[in-house]
Amino acid sequence: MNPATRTLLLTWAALLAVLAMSVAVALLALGPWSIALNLGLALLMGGLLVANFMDLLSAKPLIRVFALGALLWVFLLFVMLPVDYLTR
Amino acid sequence: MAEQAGYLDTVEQGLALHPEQAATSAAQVDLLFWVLVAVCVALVLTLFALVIGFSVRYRAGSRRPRPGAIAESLGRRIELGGAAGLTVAFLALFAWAGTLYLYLYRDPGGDMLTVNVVAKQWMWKLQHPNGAREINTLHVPTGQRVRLRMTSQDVIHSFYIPAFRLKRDAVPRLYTTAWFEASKPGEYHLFCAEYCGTDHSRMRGKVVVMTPEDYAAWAQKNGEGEGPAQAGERLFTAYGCSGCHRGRGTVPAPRLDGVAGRRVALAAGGTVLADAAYLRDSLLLPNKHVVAGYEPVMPSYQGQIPEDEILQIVTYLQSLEPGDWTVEPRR
Amino acid sequence: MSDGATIASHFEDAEQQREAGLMGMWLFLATELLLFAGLFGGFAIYRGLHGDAFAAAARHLDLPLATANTVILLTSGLSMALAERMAHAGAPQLARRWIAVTVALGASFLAIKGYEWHHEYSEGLMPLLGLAFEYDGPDAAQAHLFFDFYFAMTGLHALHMLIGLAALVLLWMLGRPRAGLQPDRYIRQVQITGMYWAFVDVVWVFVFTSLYLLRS
Amino acid sequence: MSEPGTHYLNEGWTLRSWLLTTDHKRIAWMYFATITVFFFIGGLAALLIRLELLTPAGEMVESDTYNKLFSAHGIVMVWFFLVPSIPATMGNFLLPLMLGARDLAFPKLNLLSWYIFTLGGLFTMTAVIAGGVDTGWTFYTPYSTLFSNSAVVLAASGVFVVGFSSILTGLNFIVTTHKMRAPGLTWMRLPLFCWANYATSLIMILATPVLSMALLLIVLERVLGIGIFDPELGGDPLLFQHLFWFYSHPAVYIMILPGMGVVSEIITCFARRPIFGYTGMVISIMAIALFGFIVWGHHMFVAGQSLYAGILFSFFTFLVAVPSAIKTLNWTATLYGGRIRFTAPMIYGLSFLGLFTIGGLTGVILASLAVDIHLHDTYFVTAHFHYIMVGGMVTAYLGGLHFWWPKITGRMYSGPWSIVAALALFIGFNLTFFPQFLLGFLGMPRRYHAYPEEFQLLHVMSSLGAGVLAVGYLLPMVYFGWSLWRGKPAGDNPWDATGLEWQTSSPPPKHNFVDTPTVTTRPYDYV
Repeated sequence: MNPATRTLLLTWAALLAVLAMSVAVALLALGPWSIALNLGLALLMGGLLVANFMDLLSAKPLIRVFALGALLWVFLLFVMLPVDYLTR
Repeated sequence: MAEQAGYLDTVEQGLALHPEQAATSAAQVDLLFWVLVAVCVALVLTLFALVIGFSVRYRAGSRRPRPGAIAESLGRRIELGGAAGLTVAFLALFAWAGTLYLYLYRDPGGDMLTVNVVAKQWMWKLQHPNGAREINTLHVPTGQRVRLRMTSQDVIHSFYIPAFRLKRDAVPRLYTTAWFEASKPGEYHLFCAEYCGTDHSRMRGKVVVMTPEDYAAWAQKNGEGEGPAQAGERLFTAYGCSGCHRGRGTVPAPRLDGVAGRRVALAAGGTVLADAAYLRDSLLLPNKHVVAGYEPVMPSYQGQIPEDEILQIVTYLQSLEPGDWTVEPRR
Repeated sequence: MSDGATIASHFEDAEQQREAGLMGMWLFLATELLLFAGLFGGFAIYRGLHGDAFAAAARHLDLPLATANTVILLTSGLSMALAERMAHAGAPQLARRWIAVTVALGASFLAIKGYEWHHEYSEGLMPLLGLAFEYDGPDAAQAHLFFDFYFAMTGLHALHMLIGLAALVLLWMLGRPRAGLQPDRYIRQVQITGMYWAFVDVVWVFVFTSLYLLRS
Repeated sequence: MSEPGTHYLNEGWTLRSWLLTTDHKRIAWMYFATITVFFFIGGLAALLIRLELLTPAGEMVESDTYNKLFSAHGIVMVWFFLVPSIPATMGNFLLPLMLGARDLAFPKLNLLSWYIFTLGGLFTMTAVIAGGVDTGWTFYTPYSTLFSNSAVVLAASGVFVVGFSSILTGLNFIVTTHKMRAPGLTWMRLPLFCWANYATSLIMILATPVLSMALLLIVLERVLGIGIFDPELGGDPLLFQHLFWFYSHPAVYIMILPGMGVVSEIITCFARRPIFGYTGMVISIMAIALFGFIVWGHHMFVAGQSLYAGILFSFFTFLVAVPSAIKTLNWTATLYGGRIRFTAPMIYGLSFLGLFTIGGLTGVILASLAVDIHLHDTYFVTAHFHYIMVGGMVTAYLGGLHFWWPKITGRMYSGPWSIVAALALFIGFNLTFFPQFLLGFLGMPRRYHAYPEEFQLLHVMSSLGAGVLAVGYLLPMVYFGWSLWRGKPAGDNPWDATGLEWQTSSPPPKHNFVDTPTVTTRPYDYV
């Protein structure tokens, strides 16, 4: 099998495995731990999709900078927005 | 329209170049304001002087010799120096403004005259601790700290007394507080400062600052016998709260005397401070913070109690000391 | 530009044009990301304010069906990535076949999603258009908020799916064997659509996690 | 390819050759025409507002009408004039020219942006005709969702739609700047106008979608009945304000950064000096774009936001003032040792410098938390942001128009009249808005249709100033019109300016350059 195709299949398998873990974590109901783990696993799945199905890993550096930049802006929103609610 | 009797209470006031200072906070805010203005004027004048000076000196027709370009290293030093100087100046101003903001906006606690304020389109409904009710007019004494506890029953409004340099939004679902100490008897404007619909510009009234003696006489005359705390106690029974929380009802419920102002342990783990917002949430969203050891069985009173009555119940609960209730509720 | 030249007249060469297209798509997806970030930010705040109510409401959703749907969508991500690979490898007809698979998977995702919505509708859990909201748990008002987010998030995601499916069907039609097919242009189109499709997958992963999995 | 004497304007005369054009220069003209219409619609609303405020009792129009007037003024001016003003017109026209490119990277997308813009405008105009909208341009919940009886859905949809136009423009500009630069045109040789539009574009694509989402939720709440901002359900009214200002504060920089770019070009050209501290200017442009995103909470100091969030947002606000101040310093230092010519563009440029500084420094006063308690939602705020938006942005817009008019049309306009117009703008503006600082400090709240009598004198002064200001806006329409018809040919480079756009003919040929230019020097190579 072509190595590129193999990467894709492996990514897919990894995605399904992470999905299974994520659902298991949710069903185990670990309280706040579940939330943290589920969010972490979702980030992992999103990362796998972006890296391999959107070809970010093989993209030019500038594109990677853009992707990171977009993430940084989401981060700005998600950090600054709760400041009000957590200290209100 | 009978309810709008106090509508458009207005204050006659001539043109002034400086707003009245009628509360202790006013002078503090003004000092900072004028220092800021002085800094800004100095910077603007410097800039204008430079621009005009250069414009005249180096106008196209002038024969004055032109200096060479400013060396890049010197230019950078000018920029960095300017940036550093401004940053330091700005941070100093920030520190001053921030400290004063916390002082003015943080509830100082202690014994204060607490006035409940409910905003609605387009009027201010106020109630004093002795029960006196007012619409669009607020009577307060000098020399005593007054706390406003505000909410809104429809849209966002903003309670603004320019002479006190005081403004705070009244927000539906939230309790906001503001405090002041009036210092100069007289009548002052009360405005709604947050746009709230058709008659926003007519949602204004006045604040009447009186000497303590005059205020006492006024309060005596206008008190309705039943203050918000007493009204809250009556409502507490009328809405059936006391059945579970105070009597020996069929359902276990936490006792509430002295709960206000303390930290409450929650069924979900952790604690929460039983402030006004918590007490209000407990009424409307009873399952948001279930108290440790109890079941989430209390029904929500959402939409069934008007905002001013909720405030009265909250005032009542806050007036209780531990042990005020002699009958134990069922555990 | 219709005279058969594959390079638009304002570009210097094909490389420049390809990179410009890719960069444009990434920027567009950055915009899309921020669009969803607004919605997720709101959800996160309310999840914090009304945690128990939201968790209880989440348990009213159909987790097995949604998990199956997630598997379908992730698989469609794979088939689309394979389509891209085939297009790059100079096999547009194979690419077309994988695109067809992707369309089928995407359509079944939407069908299942539609069934789920219908189920919620018949349970009285659809607080839209003045329908009665019949929720049997505690904190019905906050559950109402949860279902508001549920329909806003899944609805907006489904809309993106529809746009993606339309683009895929168009690609499938464009790619049919004929004289005028421009291979490098077709590769660009497949690649850009593939990125969009994978992005819709990413969004779903977060929709799924936020709505279905945060149940305790 | 093109005959001598042909250029983008006379390539075709049919309506079709305009409406289906993908030439960035023609699309810029289409934007010019559309936003000028919107500017005068917004200006008409402003005129009625100022007339109404001549008397304190609010006798001229009903309060509902007044509320709809200031809402229309805000919505039209912000989204249909200020946001697109410089980028969509001069940016569209000049960016490819300055980069030495034949067009933007995505010409069809560029045309699509204009159609989307016009569609959004039609929505909003329909809202105005269908009874108007009375929420203010801020659409605060729960007033906009649960209480307003006006055409909120149409107006919010219009703004939602128009957002995509600015997103697509931003995307196009970023890709063009990255991919279409002429040989030798490195990043540190880019004119500051390009940098400013680049930074603006970043803000457009990163902030606009968040506003789109907030508005979409309002529309969904009104149409479908979902209740995300409904306090009765436990919704938080402040959440909307957070999402709204996450866009709308950076949007202030969408509106001012391009103006800074224009002024940098003008001041260097007429002072005959290279810009002072080019690197510092670039850094401060990018710093403003980044820090602009983390100061939004300063619109909410009295709104019930947590005090500590307020402190944090105030801190960043003070910091974001520093790069703006550096820019002012650098423009001033650029004048040092120059050979300054006082043409109309230069007068606009210097007016910008003064008015923007006043606007910026009053912003620092408003960022000072304790003082903002008093000044928030008063005319002080109104005056402050008009100094930035009108004194800054509109002045820069007109300055840029006067600067590049010869390039765009190939013709000159009347020198003396243009100087009169520029001075009328500066004087009229200050007469209109300076009294409003006093009004605000005295306690006059914004958005008041009727007001206590003691404020009348200052309101009358402000309204009279608006008359002078109107002259400053109308005069250019006259002599620009005259210039199109009878103006003297301008020549390729009437100001003797640097920059690639001045190296091609005026007006430029369809593909901008006969031969792709090569760049070998830093920008602003004057003297």
